[in-house]
Amino acid sequence: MNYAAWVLDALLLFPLLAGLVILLSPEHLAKRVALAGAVVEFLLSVPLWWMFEPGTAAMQFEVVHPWVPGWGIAYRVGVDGISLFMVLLTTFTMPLAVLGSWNYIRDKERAYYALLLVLTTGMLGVFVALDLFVFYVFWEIMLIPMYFLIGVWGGPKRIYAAIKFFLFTFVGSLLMLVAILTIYFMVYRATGVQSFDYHHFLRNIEVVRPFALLLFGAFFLGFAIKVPMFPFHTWLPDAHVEAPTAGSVILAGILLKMGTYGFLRFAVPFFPGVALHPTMVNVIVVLALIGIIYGALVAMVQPDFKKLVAYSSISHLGFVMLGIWALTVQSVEGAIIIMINHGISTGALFFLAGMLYERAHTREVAAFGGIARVVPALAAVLSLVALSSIGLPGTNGFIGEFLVLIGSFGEYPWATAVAATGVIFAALYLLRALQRLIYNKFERPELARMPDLSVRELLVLGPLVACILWIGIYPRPFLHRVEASVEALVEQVHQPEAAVAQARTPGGEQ
Amino acid sequence: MLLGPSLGVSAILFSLGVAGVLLRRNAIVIFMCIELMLNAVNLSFVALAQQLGREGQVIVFFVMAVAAAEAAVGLAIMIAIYRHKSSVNVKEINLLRG
Amino acid sequence: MSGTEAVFWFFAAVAIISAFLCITRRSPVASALWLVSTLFALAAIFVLLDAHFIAAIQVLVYAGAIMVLFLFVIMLLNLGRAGPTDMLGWAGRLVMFAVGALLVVELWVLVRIVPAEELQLPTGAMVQLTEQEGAVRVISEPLFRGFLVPFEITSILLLAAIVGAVVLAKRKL
Amino acid sequence: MPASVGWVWLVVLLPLAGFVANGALSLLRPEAKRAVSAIGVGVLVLSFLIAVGVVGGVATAAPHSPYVLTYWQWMPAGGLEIDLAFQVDQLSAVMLMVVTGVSMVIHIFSVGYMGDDPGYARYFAYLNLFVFFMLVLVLGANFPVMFVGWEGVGLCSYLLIGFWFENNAFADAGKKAFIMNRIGDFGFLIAMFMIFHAVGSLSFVEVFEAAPGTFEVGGTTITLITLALFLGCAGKSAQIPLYTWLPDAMAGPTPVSALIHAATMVTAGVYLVARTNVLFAIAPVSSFVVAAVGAATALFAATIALKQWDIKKVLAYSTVSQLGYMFMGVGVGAYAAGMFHLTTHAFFKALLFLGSGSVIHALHHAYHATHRHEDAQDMRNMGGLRRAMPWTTGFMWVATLAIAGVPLFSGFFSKDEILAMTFVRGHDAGAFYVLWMVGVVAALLTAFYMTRMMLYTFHGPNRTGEQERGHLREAPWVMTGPLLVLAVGSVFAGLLNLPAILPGSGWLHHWLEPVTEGSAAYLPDLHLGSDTEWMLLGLATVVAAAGILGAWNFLKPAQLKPAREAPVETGIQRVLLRKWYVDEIYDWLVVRPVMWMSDRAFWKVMDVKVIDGAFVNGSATVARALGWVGSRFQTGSVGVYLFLFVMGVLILMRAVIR
Repeated sequence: MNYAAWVLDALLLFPLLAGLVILLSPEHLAKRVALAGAVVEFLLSVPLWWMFEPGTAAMQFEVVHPWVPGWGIAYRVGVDGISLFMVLLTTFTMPLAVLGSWNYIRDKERAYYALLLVLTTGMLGVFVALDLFVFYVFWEIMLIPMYFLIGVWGGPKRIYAAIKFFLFTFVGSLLMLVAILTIYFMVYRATGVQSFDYHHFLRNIEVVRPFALLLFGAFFLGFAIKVPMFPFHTWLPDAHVEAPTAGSVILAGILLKMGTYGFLRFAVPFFPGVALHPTMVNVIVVLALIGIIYGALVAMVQPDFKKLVAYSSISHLGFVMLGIWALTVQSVEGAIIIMINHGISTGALFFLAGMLYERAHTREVAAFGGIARVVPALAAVLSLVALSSIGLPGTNGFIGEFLVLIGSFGEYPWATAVAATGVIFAALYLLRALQRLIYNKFERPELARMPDLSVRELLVLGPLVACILWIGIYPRPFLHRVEASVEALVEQVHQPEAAVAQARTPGGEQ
Repeated sequence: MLLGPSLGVSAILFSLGVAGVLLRRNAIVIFMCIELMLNAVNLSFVALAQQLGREGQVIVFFVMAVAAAEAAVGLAIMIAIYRHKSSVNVKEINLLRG
Repeated sequence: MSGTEAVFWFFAAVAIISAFLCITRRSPVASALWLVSTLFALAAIFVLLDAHFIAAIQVLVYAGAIMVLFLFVIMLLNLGRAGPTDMLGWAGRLVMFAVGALLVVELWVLVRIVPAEELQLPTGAMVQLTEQEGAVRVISEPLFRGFLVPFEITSILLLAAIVGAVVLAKRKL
Repeated sequence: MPASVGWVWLVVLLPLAGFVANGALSLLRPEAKRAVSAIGVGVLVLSFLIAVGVVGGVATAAPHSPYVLTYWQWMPAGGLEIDLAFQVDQLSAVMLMVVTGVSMVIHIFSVGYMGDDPGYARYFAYLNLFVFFMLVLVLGANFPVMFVGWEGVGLCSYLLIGFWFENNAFADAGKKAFIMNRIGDFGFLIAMFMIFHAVGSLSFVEVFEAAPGTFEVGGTTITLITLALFLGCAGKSAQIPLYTWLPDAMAGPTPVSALIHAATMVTAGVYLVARTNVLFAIAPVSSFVVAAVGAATALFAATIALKQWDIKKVLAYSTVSQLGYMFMGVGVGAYAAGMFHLTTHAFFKALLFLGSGSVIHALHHAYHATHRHEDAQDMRNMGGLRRAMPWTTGFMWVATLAIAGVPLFSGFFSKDEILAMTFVRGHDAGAFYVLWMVGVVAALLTAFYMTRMMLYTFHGPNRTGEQERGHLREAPWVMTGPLLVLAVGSVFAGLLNLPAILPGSGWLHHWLEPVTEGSAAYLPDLHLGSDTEWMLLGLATVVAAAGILGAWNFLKPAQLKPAREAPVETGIQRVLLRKWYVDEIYDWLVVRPVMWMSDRAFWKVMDVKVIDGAFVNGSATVARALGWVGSRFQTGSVGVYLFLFVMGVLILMRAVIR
């Protein structure tokens, strides 16, 4: 059968089936089955890369099955340039997450790996859903496995972290549900068509204009918490620190992207008038800047390596928000590249943090020092990943930040200049950590017998390192596939604005 | 025929059942009062079945079956509780208190 | 007042008085017996309301089986005598009866909202049906056709109740 | 395009291959030192030879516009088109020769210098990587590709300064260098953004073509662009106010100091200004700022160098000072002169560093042999080394005379040209006379402190120690050989661009003309009469002689005590020794407030107390309080529950009946 017609269904269904198989398989085989499942899932998604038609902004691989016809709910999924890489990033991360949990998870393995695969379905669903009801359902589905991953297999304060994570996200998502339903009913009243279809909403979004600010606010809160933007960010460090390695990786690598993806897919296209209103722009750009600088500065003083990386995420996502709000082709493409990068680089950093933890049973930066002599390969990979996170040219980090900044500069020169200082702070906190982890005097004899990277760990880090260099040196395939969708988005969002400007000119005002 | 009076009697019986539940502390008597309420409702069903069709009577049949099940399980619980507490006084059954 | 009505009001009075006594007698055994009386009176009213089969099983299942179960338990647990705290004090009783009275009022208002004339079937339809099909078939026809699934579910429920009762009541399994 | 120019990718790729191979060896078989040397030096030799071919191709073709070799689209996004492309022209040809040539020599020197180090393979891997990035920097055909090299060399500098990372101070120095550089890179980034939004392109050819039509002379935009670029230069080339990392960078192995922190990387800023000469010429204010900062740095660093005891610190401040000269040159519009000084400086400063490296190597071995832990870099522990190390002494003197500006040595011509050009600019703006005077004073100080260094190191009595004295040895040929090559360069590099009054003059000037002609239209004619020229040459000679003879007469190496016994300095000497307390001032003004703010204000108050405490836990507290109120109803008594339940039903029914 035609690949395009079944691939998304298969991607969403297969992990669930694999999860079921894991539950039925013996405990000691669980991780092997999970690995096989995740790899097959990834292989299923790989042809998307080639089958994807780069020249068009239209949804591709679209599949529609009616679900609750009475209310106009349909299972409607599809992929465009914006979501393509989110899907690929998800399927790419999952096998690594399974491998990264190999020795870390010791009890209730079946449940753990089954949840991991259910989570895959949830996350993929969020990225491919084109029906807002289905989107919401997936948004909540992915919350539950994550809650358990943190709450059951996490660190000492896991319950607190899990509840905090859940409540923060849930508050936001409930408001979002209200907003979705409001749009649904208003559009229904105006058009007489009962449908949660994304494009139907988009075509008729004018009818909700009187409530646009409130609705945007609801979406904004839901997504901003997920991003997370200052001041909704405090769940992130706790969740990251307490989550098991794979949990942190997925949280940082994929879950945070749902917030920014939500902005790109829903909040901004639905309410361009509100999103681009000067006051709103000021508020959001300032919050993004605070995120960049504040996240970096707070990261600098963290004694816990995982917490440091968590705060650095806030900084990186600040760049994404800036890029999205600048709404130029370069800045949005850059934002998407940073979303990919952050999944790769921060994911790798969390894997490395987990590997250090497995060796020394602590995440305190101060508990290490000078281990570059003991574990040169780990140190080398850690350095490379840190540099990519710093945004060194030649690695992926640079491409994203450069595009975001150069794209935003035309819109907000001062804000961009402030954001660009983020590159200094990034160097500050990561090099400080790097120095105290792998350089300096070696003073911990108990660490002298630390083993260097094992084959399994190399298998985890190798693909990530390869991606870091690939995107850094030859990002064109990525940009190429994203371009059409981004251009369409930018054009669509600026359209009403241009119309308003046009209407205003004859009056001679402004 | 007799619909209004039947419903009135049903209401009075039901209220007596409620009052009994509130009044008594003996769990078994409370159970009996619940049976009383169920019967009051049955009376409504039967009375309305005259006008609305025989399905009302079928529902009564189900209510009886469920009431029987409930009585069986409920009384079994009573016995279990009595073994623990040597009493079926609801004042002393406060396991729900956290 | 026709003969039927007179009979109805007689049994209604029996039911209400018995119910009142049921909730006010201190001894559980007395309460149980007054409840039986109420159930019999209700069975009689069911007959007056053209529900012959229901009246029959009311006597069989309720007054017979269920109440016997109650009495068994009362005797098994040796609760025949009333305890000192079995019932609320005077103040409590007043409040509770006030609540009951309030409920009666509210229910009565509720009943009056729907005028009886607007209900669909003509008077005596049930009687006709009973004459045509026989008392049992009136019930069994819908029970084993339209309500077959609920019926089966109920049977499972009863099975579960049996098992549950055994499990709960048994000292050790 | 000559065929040889097409091979330029190989010049760049060979060091990268060397890095990959050596990096792999350092992880897998770090003990295979012979293989490492063969690869590390081999790729550089090959690279150098191909570079000679490339430059030869440029020389024969003498193109008027640069050759741009595009390899692939790097960042195509909307209107932004950035290709991965190299640009070969006369300017990059000069840098190509300097970088590959000096790198090759220093790689060879390193074989001897680093021979005993356990991190030998890692060292060569880093060094090869550095050359790769440096070549990307000089060959990049647009700003972003240049930026790749620009940051890449910063990375390698970081890695190599912190090469002996077990020493916490060394690791700190590396970090400091990287962060200072990043502050500069911030300027570079901003400049790129502004250029893109003004011109719509970032490729050198297009930007320089469009610049005269886009920017008005002295306009705000172009001034901001060039100032931002110069911030980048100040970071990379250690100018005021971002110079403090370079002296600390001496923590790295000495060949690294020679290659990265003297000859190549730190001159990247000068190269950038020369590369963007069109832009700077359109912005006279920025150009003046460049020249002024250069002059100020030249003098300021020279004062500090007067009083340093660490031989490498003297050279480091001397480098900062000489970089100041170069910026003075490019700032006054004498781009060729700046590049000329860059080239000559690469030779004599690399020679000085390698020579000092050879001294340090000797002292280190001497102390190692007697197991004493003394500072092998402190000049107070040296003295009289000319007897043990005659070759090194000779070469070092050649370099010293060159940097001091003694006639006929290369430094004389290059420094004099810069000063002369500054002097000429004084005709239209008197402020340049001030800069010129500053430059002359700095030249005097240069001659003085360099002579001081030579005196204390090689002359007078030896202070190393009784037992150690016997262990002092001249370095092996693998180290002295490179010194010889560089010494030859230090003497004869002056021939590249002789003053106008001498025959065969201005060769480099003419060579660079295709690159600098775009800026010529905006600059006054930098020509000076032969009388003035002779006068300036004479003055330079006098200044150099005064500095050298002054030091020779006033300083008494015989009275010096070894570092351990030396008295504590007081007064202005102490201020100079402590480098005007600039590091301390930065620490108090910038580092501590930022750390305090991050730790206390942001994390422990804002995040923990305000957001988590007041809002997050606050809302939880409210919920809990409401829950407590609710829990009062939870008596556990079924009777109460029933009562509440019935009341609820009653209320609901009351609401339903209407």
